[in-house]
Amino acid sequence: MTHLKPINRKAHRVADLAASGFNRTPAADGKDVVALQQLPGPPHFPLGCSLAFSPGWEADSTGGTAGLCQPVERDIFDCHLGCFWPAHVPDQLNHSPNWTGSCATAQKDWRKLDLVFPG
Amino acid sequence: MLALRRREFHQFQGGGRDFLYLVPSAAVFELDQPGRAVLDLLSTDAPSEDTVVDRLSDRFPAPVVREAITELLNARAIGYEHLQDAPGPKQLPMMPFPLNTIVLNVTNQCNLACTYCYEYGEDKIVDTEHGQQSKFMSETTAREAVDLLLKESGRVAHMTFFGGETLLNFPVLKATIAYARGRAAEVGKTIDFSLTTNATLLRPDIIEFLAENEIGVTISMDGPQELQDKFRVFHNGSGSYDVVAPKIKELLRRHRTRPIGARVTLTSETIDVQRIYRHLTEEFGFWEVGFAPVTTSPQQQYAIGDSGFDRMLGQFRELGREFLEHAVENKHHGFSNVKDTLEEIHKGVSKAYPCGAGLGLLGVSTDGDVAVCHRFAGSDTHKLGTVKTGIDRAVQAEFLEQHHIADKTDCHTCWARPLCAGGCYHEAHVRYGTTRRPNLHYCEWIRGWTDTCLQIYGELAVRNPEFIARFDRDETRAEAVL
Amino acid sequence: MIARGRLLAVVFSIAVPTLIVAQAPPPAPAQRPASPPSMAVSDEGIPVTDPVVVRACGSCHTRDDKQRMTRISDRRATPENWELTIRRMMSLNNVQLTPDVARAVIKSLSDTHGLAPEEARGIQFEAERRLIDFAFEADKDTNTLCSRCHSIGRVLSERRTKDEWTRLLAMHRYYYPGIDGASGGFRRGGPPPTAAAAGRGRAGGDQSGRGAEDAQPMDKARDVLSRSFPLMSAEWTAWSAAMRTPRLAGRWAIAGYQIGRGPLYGQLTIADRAGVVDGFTTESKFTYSRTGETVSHKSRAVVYTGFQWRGRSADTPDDQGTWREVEFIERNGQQITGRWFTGAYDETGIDITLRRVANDPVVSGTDVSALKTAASNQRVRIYGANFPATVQAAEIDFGQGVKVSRVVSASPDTLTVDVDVAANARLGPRDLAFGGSSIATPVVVYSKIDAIKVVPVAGMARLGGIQFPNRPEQFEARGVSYGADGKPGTPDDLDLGPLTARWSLEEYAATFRDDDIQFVGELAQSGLFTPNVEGPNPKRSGNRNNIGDVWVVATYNATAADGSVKPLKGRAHLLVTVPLYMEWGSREVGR
Amino acid sequence: MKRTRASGALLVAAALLGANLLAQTRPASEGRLTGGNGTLYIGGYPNLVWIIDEATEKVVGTIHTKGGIPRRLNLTRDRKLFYIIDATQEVVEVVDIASRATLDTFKLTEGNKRVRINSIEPDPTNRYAILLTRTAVKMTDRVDIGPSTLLQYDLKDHKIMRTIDWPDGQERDQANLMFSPDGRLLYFLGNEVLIFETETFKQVDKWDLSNIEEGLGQVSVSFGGFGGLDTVYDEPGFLTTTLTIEDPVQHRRMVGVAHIDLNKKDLDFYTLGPAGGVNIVLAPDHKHAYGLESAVGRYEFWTIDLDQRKITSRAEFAGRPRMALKASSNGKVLYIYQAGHTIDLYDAATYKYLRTIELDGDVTTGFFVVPRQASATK
Repeated sequence: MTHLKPINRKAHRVADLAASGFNRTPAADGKDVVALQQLPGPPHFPLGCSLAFSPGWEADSTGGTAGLCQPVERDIFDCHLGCFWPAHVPDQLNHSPNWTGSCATAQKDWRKLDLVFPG
Repeated sequence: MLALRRREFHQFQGGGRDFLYLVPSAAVFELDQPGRAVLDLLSTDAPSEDTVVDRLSDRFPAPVVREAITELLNARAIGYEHLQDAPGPKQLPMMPFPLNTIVLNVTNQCNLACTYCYEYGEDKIVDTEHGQQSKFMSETTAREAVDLLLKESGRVAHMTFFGGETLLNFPVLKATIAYARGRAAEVGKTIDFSLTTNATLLRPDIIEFLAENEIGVTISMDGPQELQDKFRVFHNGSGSYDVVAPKIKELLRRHRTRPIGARVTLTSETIDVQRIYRHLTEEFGFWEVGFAPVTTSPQQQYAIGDSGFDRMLGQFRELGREFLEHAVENKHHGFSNVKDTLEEIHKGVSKAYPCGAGLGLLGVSTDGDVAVCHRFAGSDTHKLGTVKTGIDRAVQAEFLEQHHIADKTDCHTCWARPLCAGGCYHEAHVRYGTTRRPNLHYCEWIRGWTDTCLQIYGELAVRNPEFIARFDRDETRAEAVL
Repeated sequence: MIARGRLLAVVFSIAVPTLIVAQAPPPAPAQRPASPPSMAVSDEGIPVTDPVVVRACGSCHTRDDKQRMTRISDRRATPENWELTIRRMMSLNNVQLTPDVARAVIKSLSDTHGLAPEEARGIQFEAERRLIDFAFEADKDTNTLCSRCHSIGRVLSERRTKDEWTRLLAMHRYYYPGIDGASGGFRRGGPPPTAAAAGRGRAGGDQSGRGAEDAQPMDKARDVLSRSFPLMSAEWTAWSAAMRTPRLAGRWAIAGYQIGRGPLYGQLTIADRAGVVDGFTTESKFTYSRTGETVSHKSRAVVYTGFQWRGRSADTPDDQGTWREVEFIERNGQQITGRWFTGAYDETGIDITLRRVANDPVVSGTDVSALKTAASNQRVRIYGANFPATVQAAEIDFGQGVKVSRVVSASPDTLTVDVDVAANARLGPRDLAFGGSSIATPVVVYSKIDAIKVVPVAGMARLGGIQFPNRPEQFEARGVSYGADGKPGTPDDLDLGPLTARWSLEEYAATFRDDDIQFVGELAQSGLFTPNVEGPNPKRSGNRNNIGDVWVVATYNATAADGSVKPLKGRAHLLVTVPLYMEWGSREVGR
Repeated sequence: MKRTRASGALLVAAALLGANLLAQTRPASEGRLTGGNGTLYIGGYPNLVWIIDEATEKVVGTIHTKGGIPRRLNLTRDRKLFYIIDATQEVVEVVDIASRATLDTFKLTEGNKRVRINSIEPDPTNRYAILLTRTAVKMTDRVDIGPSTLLQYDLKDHKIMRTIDWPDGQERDQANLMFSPDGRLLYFLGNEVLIFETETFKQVDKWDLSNIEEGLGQVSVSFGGFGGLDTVYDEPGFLTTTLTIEDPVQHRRMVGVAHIDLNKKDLDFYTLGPAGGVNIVLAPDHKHAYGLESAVGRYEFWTIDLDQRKITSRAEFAGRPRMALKASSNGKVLYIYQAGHTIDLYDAATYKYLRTIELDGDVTTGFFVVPRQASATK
């Protein structure tokens, strides 16, 4: 449209309709197009799973385990020191300052870590 | 050759350019010289395409004129004489139509006695003083209204508190908001609140509550002291200005979380739009001011006669121009009548009904009767059910069927019908005794005002298109919430 | 296998050394320097009147003239949440309380500062430790922010004033400084999206008058929570007035369901428990209808807030309480629903419904859950209580098209009958009525098994067995009929209840080189998945743990009408993941 | 603290002990590809920083930190000192690398007021330091979290000299700070580089990087990858780092390399390709850059020729989640570290795995590769 310049939104729709030669059945303003693309829903996480993903604790951002630390003992310290997973790993600041007292290298001596009961 | 004839549109100028407002599609196009020339030719007779081409051959080359004609045909601005476009089918809204807003008359009592009040004056629909209506809405009824709203609404719902004087029943209002928030959270919906008040009962703790809970507030007020005190008086006749002025200023100072608007009722003796607007925005600091002519039967002495409408329209045009100058420099201006109409123009709204009453908006009386809107709350003739038993969908469908624009033949020739669609049901009821008649007494005024807004819209499209684009952003944000 | 007992042994070792008689006010801890007096309570705070609580908490939480204590009066919460707070006071704020005093404080605060039944009903799954898919729909951002570390159920079990919500967030940021940054996401790192926007927003000059879009995530969450879950609510005002010790003593009929083992029915008697406020003891016997195995069970319980039953099994006097009971007592005192559960991660559970038994008959349920059309003499056992000695077939009513042809045997708690179902009987769930008592949809009338499905559709198991306990996952195959319209996924589809199927694992190929199936663990033909041990596995590339995600596939051979056998398959996703190194479960509630 | 500290004298003994660690030592055969003759520094549990000789890949010494588990290492420009922040973010320790001795320790926490130091930036003369702090006060029944504040701290007298106001009043949780070589200017690095004089810390200038060129679109410069700004290879006053642009026409996001002269406030840059999950590090010669792309289940090494400005090779390798990349001082070896107690070595040309340096404690800080000649001349 060169002589009639659409200004408001209805004019734009009229112009689009005209441009497409009026053959398109009036889509309910594009809703049918959206419906066709099935937007992938977010992956499912069992309750109690935390959702921060760099990577996650129970599951990675895709809902699986391929993105988790390999093995998790490799990164125990970032969770323990940085309080990255305060509900999953005893944190060094409050609950158990010497949780890893006898475990300098988690991958080797993880057996010395203990289950902690806060409080 | 096939004769060309004009279809329905309204031509206007803005910012030195020509525009077309097409009816009933409500599309706004800017017209260039060739297009304008073709339309001018068709204004008097019905020439064929070739005649038009060679009549304009001195001004424009043939291909340009042909192209202009095809574009005008596509936009339905012009059409072939023998191919009359059939009027659009009478499409009724799909049922059950989601409820968007519910207006609760939390009381039908008022501590003021405004002379022109439609709830108490001779034109009242429901006799609340001696009638068997309960004076205050109970908390249970209010809760049932919340449950009805959340049951029937989409993801976002709005609840407005009205009266009489809303704040006379503040305890129920407060409890209802808390309850509504909890219930909305449970069903995963969002709900927001607003209320209208005459500001006489504003107290610091109420203002604190309104700010804390982000409640939208509209103040009914008529302007400077002598205009306010002319009609908005207490039962003993004394003016309300001195009482409300300090309270409104305190409200505007303290309540920052939602924009606060004033609603001015214009009567035959108070038509001074400029001064009222100046007073309310500069003296008080209202964010927006909306004006509405008084709803009344013709024989009241405060009713605006024909000469009054002309004066009002002139003043509206002046304030409209001031709005335009502000909008061009992206500065805020509080004349809400223009802003609302501009938004509807920009969206290309083509209404089958004048407003949301009985459709997405319902009113609830103090006893829990659901009515078409808050002005009909409590009247049996316009009852659509009760909050307890829910909306009677059959009665609603019948109401919508009878009030559709397709049945208002007087409007079928008016170019402003996409935006007006016959005007307010209550005003038609007060004036003609039935809600089904269009408000023929203010057609000239509506067309004059719509034309003014279209001109403002056109000029803005030329001088500051960014201002108009803002309506798209609000729209997407609104849609995102929906 | 780490026995559950070991966990509790650890508990006592922690609790015992703190055995200082609570009567004497705890000596003002030396190292607490003078600090500004704590701010006043909000004007809508709930007073604390119980002297035990005042004495236990009064040294830090000051009381005003209206008996309201700072922080405590501005909060309502479930018993489990109060326990978490009190345990934090003991572990991090060096408060010394004996276990008995701690339990008394939890009981008292849960009664005077608890949740009303309407508020608690929607989030019972939190206390019942169910693994379900739940999200706080009202605000996605708040849901994401809070469930980064713990379940959103814990947040929805709180009611606080706006200031109190703010102080809760401050507590998080004090104990976990990393929470502002990447690990918690409480605050956005750099300046807001555009510094200019912030400047404009701050000056309030912009059109919308609200610079809310660039508010910090934690502030947005606080606003949502303080508006959705304020301190006071009409429900609590009403309930706190009506609340009283429920009169539960007497006989109850048990109807329960345990995934993998099917329905169970029996009888239970509740008796008042001497010397314990709102205390009860139970004695019960129930039978798994599929196997006939009978279990007797004793438990001790306390009822909080007048409707929250919390019990622990007490089969022998010094029983460690391996089974826990979390139940919701309906207001009419005639029905109690909830979950009994055990296991290191509370994974093994029975969904329990108790109905009060007077002297007329009470129907609890049936052993089969599906009746086929055009089939006669289908054996059905009906369980309940007070069944009369002689029963006429006509007295048992399954609705139209289903006729009890013969009463095989009748005993006070079981009726065995044969049922004929007409060819044209309407498909769908049917109620069962007998002797003035009825039960909703115990059975479903179906024409044929169209498919099978596996529940839970998203299972989770945790490695364990060496240093940390493991979390097995029990799966179950259930029949599905597509109902009258014969089309899957329509509202008239019917769940035909459990059926025995062959079980197998399949690799869920999240990446091209997935090898999870060799390491995650074994799936028994009972549908019980037992995960592998935890720790780095040298035999796996990169020393990885035995984690992985796999399909759990059930195959069932359905015999079609013409006798031909058609294998039906259904599958579910199973995430086998790492253990938890912290056990936050409740240990004091219900003792 | 957790364990009694050994006095300084014992440090040397501990260093010797550390020498015979379980490093996979192989006779230094001449054919073996090594990373060059620089020195590697990395901090770990329970309270030490390992010093590894790049040629022999053996730990040649350890620095025992007094302040507790090291969490952030901050190498001074002259490569002589480490400013170490401990795991509780409350204790700062200044360590002389050559003598491996602790020169100074300080903290601002007192009584129930904890002051958490998120980052520290010493001025070139080590007279004072800028601290990014946040206070957390524990009161009787509640806690109070203070705003994020910038402090100028006198390192000699251990006292706070002043609080620096945030530019345009906008409180930030992180701040990338850098002093000019002469210490007279302090740069606030970000899409808008704000320049402050260091007498009264008033803003004297601003350089808006976000639209440095018409048609280029929105630019965002990334300062500081893992373990803070890797300024080891840049001459003072200069910065080589990566940037991402979103062009206004096609709205595509592209990653590029920028060489910034803060003094003259000029930046020259070139784009490499579409922006994505690629973590790019520069080789010491500034002629090459190496990339590490990690997606779930797919890990790739990239080699980028900066002169021709194109990716010369890209190949998948058997990686793992949570990896960080550093190039060796001679650019021939790629170090993969972070999370765990290992530093894996890969051949930069063929991406083939070579070997692993094993440490006797898990890594808790960033990783510094310091070439020999740079540290020798100072």
